[in-house]
Amino acid sequence: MVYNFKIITNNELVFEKYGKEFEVDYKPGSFEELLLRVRDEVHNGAKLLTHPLTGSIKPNETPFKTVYVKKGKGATNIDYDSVVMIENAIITTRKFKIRFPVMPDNVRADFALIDLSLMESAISAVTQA
Amino acid sequence: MVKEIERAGIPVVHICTVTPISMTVGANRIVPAIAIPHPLGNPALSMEEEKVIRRKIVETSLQALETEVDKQTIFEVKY
Amino acid sequence: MGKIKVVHYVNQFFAGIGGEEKADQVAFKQDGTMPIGAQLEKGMQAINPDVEFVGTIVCGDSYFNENLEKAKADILEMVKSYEPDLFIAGPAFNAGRYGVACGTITTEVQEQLGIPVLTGMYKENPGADMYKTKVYIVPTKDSAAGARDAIKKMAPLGVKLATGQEILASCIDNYMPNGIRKNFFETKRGSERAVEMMIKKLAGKEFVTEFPMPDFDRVDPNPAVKDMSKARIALVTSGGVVPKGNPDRIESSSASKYGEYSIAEFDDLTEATHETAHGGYDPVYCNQDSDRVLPVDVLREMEKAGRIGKLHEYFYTTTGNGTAVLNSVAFAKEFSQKLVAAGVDAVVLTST
Amino acid sequence: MNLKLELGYIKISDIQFSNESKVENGVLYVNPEDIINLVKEDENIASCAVDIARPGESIRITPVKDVIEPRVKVEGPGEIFPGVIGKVNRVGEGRTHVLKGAAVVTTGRIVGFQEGIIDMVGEGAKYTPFSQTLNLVLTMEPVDGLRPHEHEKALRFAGLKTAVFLGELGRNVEPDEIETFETLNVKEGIEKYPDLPRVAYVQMLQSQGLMHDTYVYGVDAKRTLSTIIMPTEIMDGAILSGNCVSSTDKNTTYHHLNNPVIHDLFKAHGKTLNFAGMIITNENVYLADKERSSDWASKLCQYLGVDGAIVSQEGFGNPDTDLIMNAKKIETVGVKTVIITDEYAGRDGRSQSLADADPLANAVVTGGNANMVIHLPKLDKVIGHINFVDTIAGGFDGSLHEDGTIECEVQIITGATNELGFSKLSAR
Repeated sequence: MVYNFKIITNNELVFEKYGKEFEVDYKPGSFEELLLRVRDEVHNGAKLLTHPLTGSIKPNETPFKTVYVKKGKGATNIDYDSVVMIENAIITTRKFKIRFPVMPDNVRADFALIDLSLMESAISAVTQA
Repeated sequence: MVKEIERAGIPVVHICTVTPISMTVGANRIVPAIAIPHPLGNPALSMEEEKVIRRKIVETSLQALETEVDKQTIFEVKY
Repeated sequence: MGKIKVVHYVNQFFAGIGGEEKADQVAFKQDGTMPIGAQLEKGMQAINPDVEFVGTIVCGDSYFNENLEKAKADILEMVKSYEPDLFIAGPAFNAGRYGVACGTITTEVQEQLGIPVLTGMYKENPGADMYKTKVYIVPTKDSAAGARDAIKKMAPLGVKLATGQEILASCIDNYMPNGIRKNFFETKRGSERAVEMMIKKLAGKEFVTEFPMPDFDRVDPNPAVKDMSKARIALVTSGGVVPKGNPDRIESSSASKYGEYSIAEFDDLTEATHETAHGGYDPVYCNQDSDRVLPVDVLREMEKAGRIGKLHEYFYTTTGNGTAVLNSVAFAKEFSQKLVAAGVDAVVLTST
Repeated sequence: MNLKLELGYIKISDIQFSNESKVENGVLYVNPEDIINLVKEDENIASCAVDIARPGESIRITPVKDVIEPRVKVEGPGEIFPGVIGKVNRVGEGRTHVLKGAAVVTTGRIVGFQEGIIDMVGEGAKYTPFSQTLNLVLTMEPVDGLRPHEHEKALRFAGLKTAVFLGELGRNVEPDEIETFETLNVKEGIEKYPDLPRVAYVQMLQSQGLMHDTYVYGVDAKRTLSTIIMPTEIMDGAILSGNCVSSTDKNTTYHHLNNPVIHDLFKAHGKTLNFAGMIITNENVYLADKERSSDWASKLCQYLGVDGAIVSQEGFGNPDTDLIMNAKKIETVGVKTVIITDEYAGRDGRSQSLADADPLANAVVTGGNANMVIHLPKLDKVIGHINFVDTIAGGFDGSLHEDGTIECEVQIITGATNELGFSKLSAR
């Protein structure tokens, strides 16, 4: 089935789980780099489907973030709320000092799992839209 | 930013893609742009055609600066 | 602990020289205090007897605003001569030019001499919005009738500043909220305060929100440009156009700084000369031709054709698009002064 | 229908280990074996240690998963924590006994990183309500191979079962004090207080997924539409926490049971306002859910015809959007709002506090800046997970100095900037 949304993530678990079924734009990188990728999509007309700051774990704590966006129809029609939301999310992310520059693998794995589970809770809603 | 320039006593026209943002940040003279990555141009067109559009947007912006306004006003560009 | 030396700045009116007709009074210094200064001194001595107002600087409001650089330099010297522990200006109540002078000179003394400073004025005074995020400003009533109230609030904060004590939240140490959030313990828990605030709001009574939303207030539009063919037009952008290589490393979103670059010798921005600080594939269009964000090519042609008087030599650039973009407010305040000083008549602001 | 609930407070002055679990003359005696056997009925839990932490003792508890207050229903239908521990049944009427001053604290390091510190003494004690309670602390280790979901569930149930067990000890004890709460139906309310302003409480429940969930009568809040609930049902545990992150502004089950907005609205009820009712709404990940839930909450405010609504949120970042949506939409239907939040204004207090804003949200109560830096003293005893203590010890961002003191942000203290307005910390 072809869906009208795509998943932007820096979380390999999300790519492994959803990569075959949905369009997953996966690239490793920091939390903020991921938000900047989402911003570029929004500037090109994409509409946010999930909030860029999901989860109460802070942007400087978890290295992983996944965002669902509805594919855009080009840069000439922009979704206002998405532009404001992603820019505010970047501002908010910038407030925090990166807390765990060195992170043991087991901690990284747990963060990846939490990010995946946050997104699982939205997958049924997104596929119905 | 636009409010601070206005507050300093300098009339300012805000060429902005997402006009609701412009309204929220308090611009008084607003000219809609084409798109966020290229507000005053359209790469799909030739250089010359782009310049024609850009000149129209800038001309509308100058007219906005030459027009008295008492509240937030959007100056549509006639392409 | 030796004497705590304070220097006090007042305008011609509070020096008893005269009103508007004496507003051109040149700045001078004089040992001892003026009447308002004596009251302030007494108020501070009640808290710390070592306080002594060693000198007063008097300057007319017109002289100050019309000879800004000279007045600032002269007054700095006068302040330095006393080597004070604290510099107080005002209170200015609702006198606009006096308030702006108080804000300007206290900021100057704080930044140039590193001496703690304090002033006071009515919240609607133009000087308040301009300087409340730079120096401590005690909110006063709108006229000199509120002198006692002003002194009651300025004295304790003055002593704290002069003796280097920690300054607490704005509602405890009585200064205008300056955007720096400070924690403290209330006497009542949050839910109780919420119920009290709700009852006041429902009864239409005045209440004080504990967190003011970023200001969404309006600013009145300036009058239109009369003669565009003689006007100096400046370009400003939040689209992040920068010289090739982004020399000042302006960040790709909600930048923490702004750039000031010359376009004097440019008739057209090209792939070789300019780019955008924005990251991602987003910049492809602007990197190819930055005129798509900053219309230098068209405005230069209009300058040559006489449609506009002059395209200002410098443009100002940063990145960011959120509604509550704090940094860019500070940038704009700063570079707007430069635009005013350069005689710019209007600004074209492009944003992505 | 008359929803009257009496809370019988049994004042607990001390907790002591003994060979018989009972409540006598204000002392809660606990036989640790009772607790360990109860907890280990769940085979997923490999080991359980029981400790006591009293206010003023040089003890640090970390990482804190949840805090629960022991309660028991002695009159009226249903049991505490309906749909989870108790059977599904309507609660909120009759009488409930509370072991006031006692709390069950569960520690559990479900994921590699987890905050949540309770210091019983020193600088940290100022920032958590649980430095003032007599805490029975459970330190549990799961069996190997348990996935985080299962580990979180095991710890949640262990804490709730222990609190119910202790509550049971107070069933036949005469309370020291009784407080009565009555929720009138809409018609009775208007008739009884015709000229008092009618105020509703809109509570937003954290509901985003693993480690972020809240349960209403056992139902995961993210699968619900905004709805009406009786304030007295909350006092019997209708809402409980599965939320283990963002310790500073998450609501523990203790916070839910003692929801301060409900208590302070009841205190003003019949005097300065008519506490007309309570609405619960969620904070989901999916943006369309946010629009739907805030539309629904504002529609209920409009339908109840209330004059004002106090809105509280839970968590960081994402919920700011829901909070502003709720405030904006409720104000737009003509109902005046006061919102309760906390702030992340950076260590220097200069950053933008919330991730969203709207001019209509002009009445805000704040629980303070969660980024503020504080210094925790070295304490004699640490109850919790050694490997987690190492991470703190090892200077994960909570940088540990040689003298054993810790420099950290107040956000790692349980309940520091709680967004129900439970504490007195604020900011300006």
